[in-house]
Amino acid sequence: MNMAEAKKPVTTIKTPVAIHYDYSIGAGASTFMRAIREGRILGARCPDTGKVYVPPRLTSVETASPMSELVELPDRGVVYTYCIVNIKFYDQVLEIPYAYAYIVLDGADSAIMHLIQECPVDKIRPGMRVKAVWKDPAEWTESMENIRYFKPTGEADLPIETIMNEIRKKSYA
Amino acid sequence: MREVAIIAFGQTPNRRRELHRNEAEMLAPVVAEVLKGVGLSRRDVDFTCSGSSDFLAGFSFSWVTAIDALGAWPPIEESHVEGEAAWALYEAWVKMLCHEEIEVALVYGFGRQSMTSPRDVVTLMNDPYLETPLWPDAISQAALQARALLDAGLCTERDFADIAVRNLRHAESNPLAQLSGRPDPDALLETPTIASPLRKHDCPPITDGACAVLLAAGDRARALCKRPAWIRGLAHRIDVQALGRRDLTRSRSARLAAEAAGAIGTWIDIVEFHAPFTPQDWILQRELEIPEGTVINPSGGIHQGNPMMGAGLVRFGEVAARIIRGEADRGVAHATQGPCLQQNMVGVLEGE
Amino acid sequence: MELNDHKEALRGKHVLQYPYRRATGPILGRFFTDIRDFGRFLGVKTATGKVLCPPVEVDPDTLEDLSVNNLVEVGPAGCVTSWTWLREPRPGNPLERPFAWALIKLDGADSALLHAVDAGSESVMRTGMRVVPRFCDERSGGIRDITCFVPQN
Amino acid sequence: MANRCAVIGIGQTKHTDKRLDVNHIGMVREACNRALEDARLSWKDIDALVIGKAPDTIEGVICPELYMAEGLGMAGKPLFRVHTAGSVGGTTAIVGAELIGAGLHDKVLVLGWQKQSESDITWALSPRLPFAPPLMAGAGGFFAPHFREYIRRSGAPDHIGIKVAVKDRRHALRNPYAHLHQHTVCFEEIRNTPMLWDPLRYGETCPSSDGACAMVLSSEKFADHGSARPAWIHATEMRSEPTIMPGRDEVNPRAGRDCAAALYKKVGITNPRKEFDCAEIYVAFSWFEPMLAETLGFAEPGEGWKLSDSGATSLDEGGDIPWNCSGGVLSSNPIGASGTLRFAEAALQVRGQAGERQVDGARLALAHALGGASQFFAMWIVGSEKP
Repeated sequence: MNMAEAKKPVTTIKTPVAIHYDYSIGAGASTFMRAIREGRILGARCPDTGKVYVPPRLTSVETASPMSELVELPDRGVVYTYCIVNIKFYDQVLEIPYAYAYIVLDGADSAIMHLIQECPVDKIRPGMRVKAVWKDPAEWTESMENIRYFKPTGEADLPIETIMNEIRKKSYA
Repeated sequence: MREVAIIAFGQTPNRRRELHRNEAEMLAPVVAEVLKGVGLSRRDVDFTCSGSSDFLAGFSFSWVTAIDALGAWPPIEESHVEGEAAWALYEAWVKMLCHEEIEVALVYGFGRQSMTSPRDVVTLMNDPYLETPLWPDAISQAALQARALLDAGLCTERDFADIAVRNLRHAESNPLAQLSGRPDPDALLETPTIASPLRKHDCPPITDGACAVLLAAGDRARALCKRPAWIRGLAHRIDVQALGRRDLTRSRSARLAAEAAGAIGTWIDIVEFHAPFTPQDWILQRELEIPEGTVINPSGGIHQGNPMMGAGLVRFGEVAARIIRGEADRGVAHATQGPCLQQNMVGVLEGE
Repeated sequence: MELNDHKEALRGKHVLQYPYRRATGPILGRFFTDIRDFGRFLGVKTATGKVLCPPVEVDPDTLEDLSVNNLVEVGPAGCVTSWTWLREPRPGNPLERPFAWALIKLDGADSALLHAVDAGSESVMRTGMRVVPRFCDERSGGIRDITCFVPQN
Repeated sequence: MANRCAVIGIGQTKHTDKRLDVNHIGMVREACNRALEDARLSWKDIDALVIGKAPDTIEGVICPELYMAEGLGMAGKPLFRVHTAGSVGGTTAIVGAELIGAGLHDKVLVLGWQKQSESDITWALSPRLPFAPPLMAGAGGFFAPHFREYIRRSGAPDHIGIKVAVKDRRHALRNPYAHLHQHTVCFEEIRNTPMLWDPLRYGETCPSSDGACAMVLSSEKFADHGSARPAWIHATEMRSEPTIMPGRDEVNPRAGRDCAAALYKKVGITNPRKEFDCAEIYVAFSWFEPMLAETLGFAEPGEGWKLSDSGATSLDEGGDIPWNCSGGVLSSNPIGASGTLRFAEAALQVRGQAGERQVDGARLALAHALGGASQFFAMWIVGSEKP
């Protein structure tokens, strides 16, 4: 009893939770991932606004209309905005500092998010032209990680403000 | 009090597993269908409200993906309840009572339980200190309630089987039902128990699905719908959760909600119970004093399909749809959440 | 090219997992401490004289806060007020062989707690039966310090 | 609103990183007991409870209000749970006000809470899903690109974010309930904190808090006859917009502009900077202050940073439109309660009960809560006089 009395009173308890899922992504995301497996990037066009969404979606975010027209997009685009990460998080595998950006692919209206590398982080800027650097095709799976990162193309910057304004002009009134 | 009615209802077919679409993709055509049915567009909706559970969906903010699928532009007035979507209906109803400018409201719920084991996931609704660490599953908890009924001599396992048989028989006329049929109750009682005295037929199926209901107020409802299902009363109440603190043969909160909604001592054609387990159906009949001759669960209840977090809203939709079609004049809809009928909502719907 | 849902969506294994650590508060803390250190159960005495075990923090009649001063000893034996036989235990359950879930009213308490009863066979189980707790050898504080209950004698 | 509604009681916990002395019920009752005491009511007087909380993954309990129902005095009564992301604490107050506005109840308790210490907030908010690569590293990482775009667009100098952080942390020193009490806080101190998500420094981010905030709302009848001084709710409004709309303006979201416009119209506000005496705005990261100043009409587009820079939003600098006198989300962030705190602090101001953080003679105040990807907005206006 002496041993027991020496113990500290209970003030907290550990209650682990583990819920397992056989998770399935949707039809739009699956279409995108299956194409990525083949090294292709797909978007879908909204019939009401003409905007091209990447990844494709079954319905338009703005109008809820079904979107059935798929569009193949190039693996290059322009940086809209970005963030430089200097902190490691719980399951983070990337070496810091790293930068990720909102990238508007040529012909697309929505931005995808991906890493920017082969460029010092302080040289990244809105309007910068970038292109994808792919893994070896033998390693391709249904994952955006088939693209290792985007890197600068070296082309002249684009006017990002104009590009974004053109996209916004298409928005459903 | 302002008059508010359900004017349209839609749902996906109840399926054991939806293999092609995610929650938002399942929901979008249902919403499109209910709007089209009354000649409205997305923009005619003044308020949107939904119910869902992040732990069932497998990620946080799961309802946000639905907003992205429903055409929320220009920005919409919108809210969300964590849990059963019938409570989203309640929020929308309150909103319409409060704000004259809100004439049309959209309410929806959805869930894909097939991705996980729902009877174990809902264990997370229990006391996280005393109960969840033991991981009691939902069927076992319902079985403790069933045993209390048997011990009290109030009903028999045969009564439970008869409730299951009634639900499956009614489901034969429900084209969206996942389960239906005419099993022999004696044969059902020969099957093994899962958690005694409960057997498979006493439990709801695992279902993927989505549903949507449209509400409209006053003359707007009359203009959009020949025979709106007017909400004459709507109320919800909750009980203490711990099973060891409750008289499990009763559901006090169901009774109190029914009284507050004006559902007791009134004639009705139909009632739809959100009773996941057959003994709960029996308890609700008693608490709501359902008169002889009332058709209970004309849709088959949730034993034909249980799109969790939307299944209670479906009950309101099923009663309303029958009133709108002229098949019923006055009905009661019930929704629940929490173990063993802990929290209950009761609504009285009526046609003119 | 057309976007449709004709193909099955992609699937992957996913787990939501976290070792939540939570504060017990004074009343449950004492409840767990006494189970861990003394194999002793505490209930809480309310304003109307009812003894609730497991203890609660709020008096259900007055709605006022209760304190550790309201704790009284109950049990450790008790009787089953309702039960179910689980043929196939679920992951995380107290026992891996078929067992009964039971609501157990410990001697001196007016409410029941939920736990497992290791009865060996469903035929042993009946409402009103007497049970006693079986504690774990290594107790760390928490409801799982009780392995289960077993039939008395 | 059909019937008038007032805030007649306010209570909150001392927000902190880990409340290890209380469990869920113990923590939220601390706030509720204070609100009831303020309203001179007891638990039994309450007709209904509206409870708000951000994702259930944070505490690992699905709808914890179910198991807490009796501890919250709600056995046999209506208990209602709201979850609209970060804006939830505001939505909760609005739903509570509507229960009264609709004439359903006379005395409603509204409660926002969170116990973030029970898990890892980054995990809980965005657990990794199959097929989704890791990129963002936390909420700060999510919003940092928006701040960068704001800076590019407006030409705001780097020191604005630091200045806002210093201002709110200094305000927090006046608020005994605030989580962060950084007595030495100054420009250099914030500037020297690590640049976690460039352009966002550690010192410019909200803390992770355990805490709760409760309000007693009542109908006109009870507000008039009660002895507590009411804050009258003049108007409420909510707006949501999609997350992933191409060209969505994350810097100046239309949902926010529409929400403010609709809200102001109800009360006849045409110049918010002039007509409000103070505002409690959901500024979880420093750069949200200048951005939201533009969204909510306190400054012209591109000029929000000048408002912050001028000291107009600072109590210490004698600003004409103090924002977040309580210290704001930058000083306390129990997520589910953060919106409720904004709504409650605005009410405290017009009741003249804000203590050292009181704005002299405050009669009309704005409160705002923000959720998701700057896409969910909940707002109310409270005043010392009846609407």
